[in-house]
Amino acid sequence: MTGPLLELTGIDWSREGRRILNRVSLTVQRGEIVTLIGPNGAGKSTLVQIAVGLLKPDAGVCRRQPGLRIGYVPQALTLDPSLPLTVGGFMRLQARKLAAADVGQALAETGVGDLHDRSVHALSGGEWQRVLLARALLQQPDLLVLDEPMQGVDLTGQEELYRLLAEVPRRYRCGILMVSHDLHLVMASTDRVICLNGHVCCEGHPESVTSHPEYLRLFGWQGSQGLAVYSHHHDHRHDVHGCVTPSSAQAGS
Amino acid sequence: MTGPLLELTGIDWSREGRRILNRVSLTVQRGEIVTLIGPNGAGKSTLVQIAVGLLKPDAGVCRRQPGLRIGYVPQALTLDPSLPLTVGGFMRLQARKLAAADVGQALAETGVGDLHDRSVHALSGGEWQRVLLARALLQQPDLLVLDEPMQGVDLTGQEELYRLLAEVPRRYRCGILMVSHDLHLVMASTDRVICLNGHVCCEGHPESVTSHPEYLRLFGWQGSQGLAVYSHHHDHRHDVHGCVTPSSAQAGS
Amino acid sequence: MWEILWPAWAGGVLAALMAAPLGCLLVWRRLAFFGDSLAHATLLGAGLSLLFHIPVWGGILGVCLLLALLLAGLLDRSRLPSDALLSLLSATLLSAGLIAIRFNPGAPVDLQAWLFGDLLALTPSDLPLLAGGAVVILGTVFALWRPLVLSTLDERLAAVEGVPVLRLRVLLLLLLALAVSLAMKVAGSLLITALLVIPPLAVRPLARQPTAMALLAALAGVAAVSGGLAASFKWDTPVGPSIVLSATLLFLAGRLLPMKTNH
Amino acid sequence: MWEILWPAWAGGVLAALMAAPLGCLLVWRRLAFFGDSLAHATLLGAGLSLLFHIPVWGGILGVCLLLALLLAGLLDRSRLPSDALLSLLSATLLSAGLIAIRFNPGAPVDLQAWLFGDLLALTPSDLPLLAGGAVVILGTVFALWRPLVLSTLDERLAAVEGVPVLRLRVLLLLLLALAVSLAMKVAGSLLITALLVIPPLAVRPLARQPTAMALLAALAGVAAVSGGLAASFKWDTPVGPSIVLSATLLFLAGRLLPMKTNH
Amino acid sequence: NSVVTTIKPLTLIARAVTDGIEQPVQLLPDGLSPHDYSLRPSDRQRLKQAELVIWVGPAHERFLAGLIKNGPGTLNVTALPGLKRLPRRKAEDGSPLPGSLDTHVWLDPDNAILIARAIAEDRARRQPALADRYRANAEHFAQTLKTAWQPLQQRIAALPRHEYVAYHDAYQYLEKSLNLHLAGSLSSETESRPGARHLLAMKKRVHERGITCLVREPASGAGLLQQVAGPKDRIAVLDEGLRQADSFVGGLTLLGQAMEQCLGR
Ligand SMILES: Nc1ncnc2c1ncn2[C@@H]1O[C@H](COP(=O)(O)OP(=O)(O)OP(=O)(O)O)[C@@H](O)[C@H]1O
Ligand SMILES: Nc1ncnc2c1ncn2[C@@H]1O[C@H](COP(=O)(O)OP(=O)(O)OP(=O)(O)O)[C@@H](O)[C@H]1O
Ligand SMILES: [Mg+2]
Ligand SMILES: [Mg+2]
Ligand SMILES: [Zn+2]
Repeated sequence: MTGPLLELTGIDWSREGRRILNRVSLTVQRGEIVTLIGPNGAGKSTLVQIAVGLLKPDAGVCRRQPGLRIGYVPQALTLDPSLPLTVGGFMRLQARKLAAADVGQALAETGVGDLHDRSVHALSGGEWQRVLLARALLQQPDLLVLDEPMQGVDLTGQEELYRLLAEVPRRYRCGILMVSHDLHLVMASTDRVICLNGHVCCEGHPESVTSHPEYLRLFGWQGSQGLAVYSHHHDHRHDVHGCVTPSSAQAGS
Repeated sequence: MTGPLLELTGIDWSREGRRILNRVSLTVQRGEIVTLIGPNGAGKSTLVQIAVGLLKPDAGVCRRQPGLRIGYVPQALTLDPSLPLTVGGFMRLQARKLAAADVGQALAETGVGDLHDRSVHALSGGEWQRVLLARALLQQPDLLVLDEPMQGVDLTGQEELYRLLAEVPRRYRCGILMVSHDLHLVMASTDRVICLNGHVCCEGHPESVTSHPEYLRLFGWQGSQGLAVYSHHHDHRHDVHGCVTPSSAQAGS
Repeated sequence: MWEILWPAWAGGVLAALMAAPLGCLLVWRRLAFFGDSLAHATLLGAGLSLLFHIPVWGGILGVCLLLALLLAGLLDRSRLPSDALLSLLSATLLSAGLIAIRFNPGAPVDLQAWLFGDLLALTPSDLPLLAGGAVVILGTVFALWRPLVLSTLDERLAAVEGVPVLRLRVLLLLLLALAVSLAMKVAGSLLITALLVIPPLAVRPLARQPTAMALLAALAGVAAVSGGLAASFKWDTPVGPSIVLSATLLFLAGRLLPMKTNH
Repeated sequence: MWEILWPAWAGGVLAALMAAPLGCLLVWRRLAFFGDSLAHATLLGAGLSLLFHIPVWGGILGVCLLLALLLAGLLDRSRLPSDALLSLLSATLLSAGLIAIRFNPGAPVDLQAWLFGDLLALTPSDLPLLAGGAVVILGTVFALWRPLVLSTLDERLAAVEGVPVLRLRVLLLLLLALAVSLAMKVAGSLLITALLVIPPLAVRPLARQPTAMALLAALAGVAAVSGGLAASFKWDTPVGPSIVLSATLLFLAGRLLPMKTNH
Repeated sequence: NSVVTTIKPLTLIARAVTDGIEQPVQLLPDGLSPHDYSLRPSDRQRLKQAELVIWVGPAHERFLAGLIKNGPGTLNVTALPGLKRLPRRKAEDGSPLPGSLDTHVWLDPDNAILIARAIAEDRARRQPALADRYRANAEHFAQTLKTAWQPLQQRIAALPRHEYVAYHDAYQYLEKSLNLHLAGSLSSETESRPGARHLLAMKKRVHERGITCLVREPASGAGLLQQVAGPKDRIAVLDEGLRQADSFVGGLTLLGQAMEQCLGR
């Protein structure tokens, strides 16, 4: 229980003559959320795959706590359609024996409680991503490793799911290593941010800032001078699956 | 040249007893960008697949202008690793004969100009998405159909690419039908927004709003009361691939 | 009459039961031609057994296990398609067998016997061996069903979650080699390949879960064996091919029934 | 010596050239056992030709085309794995053939197509037919290479971009059926299958482009034919198996050379 | 290396004819079917250089059909004038299949002698100096075969029962020469396997007619014959390809003796 769950030290990884990771070090403690950010091709997914043991580093040490149970959501996962599988079946496809109630609750928490009996091959992109996340949570792992877990999830869902993730380390006494591009949503729930770009270029506790001016400064980093924003005067509310509850009958905009 | 590029009227589509699309109608004109938004499982990808002819509607009419050339970026595309392919080769894998300069330019425009000779199987998620977009643009189609084209693209990239997309209809005299969850970025570049949730629940021209208060109202739609924002006091700038230009040597946060 | 038919039926049923869960895993992993390749490799086994003066079945079992291990290794290393690797191994082992036989002439090797082995030749005394094999194979598959399915679904995901994917892959291929060489003797490679592949394909549209697919495949396999034997008796057609065709009819029936619900 | 060797070499080279681009498409589409299945189907062709009083080669060609069309249809409809569907068709057609000759016992048919036709039995007069076939096949493949590769990459993407994927799939399978039945006569079913599958696998690690892979596969195929013939002369081993083994050696060499650069 | 044969029985006959002069070379290794066969360069060379290629004919060795043209230098055994040729028979009722040919012609001693003489004549024409020795060898072969065969024929004629059942119907030349009667076969030569109904019918027939002799080839049929046989019936293994034999006469008489023992007291 003492010591970090995961400790990467001085990781190097090269392919085809290009150094993709350059002396990257990283630790994840129990109870904390560490988020990897960085531009496309920065080596985030590579680093994550080294962390979970799918790739071997060229140099450096990857130490996982002995007996560490990992829950993993890869950046992409395609299934062969010849294998029939329902969402519920997929959730149960793991070492631990599960109560039906747990499965239902995990699905409900990621907003896909009504998909239990649907085939995994017929899910929409966002639904599948939510199911993957639910399954990883259900395993009650010591370490959750999430590679862009919110890809294709709608905005409402992203916000709900980030809020859920923020509770997870305390609830299950686990650590989370996450990759994400959703800076504005990530920062609220993250304990430590590591900005990767081949090497670790900056790392630290995000300041807790709640009001919008700070948020704009983040956008300012991306040079979003010409950014125009759409105002959606919404006249109804959606829940994730389905019913629209119009407050005024006509379509507004 | 007259008439809409694409006209869907009263489209119904059901599977396993559930009605997934319910009398959806939609038109895309030359020169305009139509964006489909809506929660996960709303039927956006299904509608898009009907629009490009990959699925047959149960009822309703799908009319495409005769001889319409379509450039398509599906929501997910996995390649079999037994087929060797470089990015450049993938770009050229289309009906039209292409000049090398065009290929290079299209890649540069989506920020992946240096990937021309890399294998498509070794790309990162965001790099692959940018390549897909570049290829669709390179085809100079009459109609661009993009299903969540920015999935996994970093924030800087998203903004640049949305700005690029905004120019495309005028540049190539084409129409764009796009699915996206990035409301805040989409709205700036979109001519018409269709909010789908099984049926079309609202549709209209987005108001052009440039300043942040409007943006917050959009977030308000998602009930983002507790949303905290992280301030990233950045001490350096990144370009998409690589070099960090530090303005002060130390990692800031 | 019944004294000839019942051992054949019992043997066929045992083979079908053994084949059902293994066949599902085979189809999901795109190794449908594994049985076919094993049949090709038997020639080398027969040749080697002559060279080393061991019983023929020993040589054949040895080469079958060799094929399983080679395939497990190749699948791990190269990311080449499994069917192409299987085809490569199959051609290579058969060629090696043919060359071995040329340096080693004298023994009549009947490739056709392996291809068309005969269910009707089964006697009650053959059944215990088959039944024992079925119990071992089904028991192992049952005990490891979840990790087997998970690592079939995605080997990388399974590996991260602590499933010993490489060992499972080797085990699965060894079980398959055992099942096929056991069944090949009584049923012939054509029939056992068909029993492995066709029932899972036939029931795929009806199944929503892996376990359901394996159970339905077992049912379909038993139905195909029964139907084929009946047809063979009614129209006096060869037993093996009749069973294969009755399995194919089941496949076609499964295609025609549920018209719209894919997945 | 040379007058024996050169027609065999020329025939082998023609088969290898014809096989290279088709073989790449085959491997990419996971249809590696197509040649094998076709060989199984020839029995039915022979049986049917007797029934309908047409020449044997007509029946065989007919069944080969039938297999191609059935496979094209099944691949379109069901989303079942291609290798499993191939295995189903192969077992079914072989069984149908076995039953057909049961009702037709006068037929002087071979139960199994030849594994190795005989390259050494080739005479210069056989070459024009082979060469003609090679020209037709290579010409068609060359003309349609890009759409063929694109629809191999992803049929849905290709379809949206206006590529007639279904027609291309049928065409590819028909070309394959033509090439295999042409080459099967001179080279045997095992050799042509090996020439289709092994060279592409061998050169995969060296290739970065589809076209390069096809060209390298052609080179590897020619090298395998030449090496196999040379080995056959040196050690007096059977020609067909020697070519297969020399192709496998190329595959192993390709595995050992580039250790780290996957993809 | 001037005489090349394809399969063992022809090699044995040719060996008798060329005894003391030359050594015939056999192309197909024992035990390999023409399907699994692939020519070696030395085979090809031998075929090319051979003064005489002796083969059963295109019905049996189709792989040679394209390679050797009928004409001087080849001896197509099944095309020899005067040879006893029998059509294949249906497995169900033993009726002949029109237009077909059972290629196991060497199992008839008269045919074997005819083949030996044809080989001798062909060799004599090419090697006039040795013509007498070839002819003498052939006559000696004919004589020893007849001497070995006649007592066998008589012994078998004296047996009470002459009915046998075969797995493959491959022994009809032997059967005719020994005056036996085939009560039925499980499958004809080109069929792979019998149907269930036929198998049961055969079992019934064996039981009803009290047949005690069942015959099969070395490689196949053991299990199915066992099903048909009664507990006390004999199953004889008769290698129609004479693969273990050292001489033709020895090999053929061995087959005859095996048949005699099988038919039993
Ligand atoms: N096997 C490989 N061979 C060669 N290059 C590779 C290989 N795997 C990854 N790369 C390259 O390494 C870089 C890092 O890839 P990685 O997938 O880790 O990026 P990432 O940070 O996850 O990006 P994204 O945000 O787009 O997901 C990319 O430029 C990619 O092209
Ligand atoms: N073949 C099918 N059979 C049954 N249900 C299906 C099928 N295809 C899609 N669905 C269901 O239809 C609904 C709409 O799917 P679709 O992929 O169009 O959603 P989407 O709007 O694109 O969602 P996302 O934002 O997550 O991509 C989903 O609930 C999905 O599960
Ligand atoms: Mg990544
Ligand atoms: Mg979608
Ligand atoms: Zn930074």
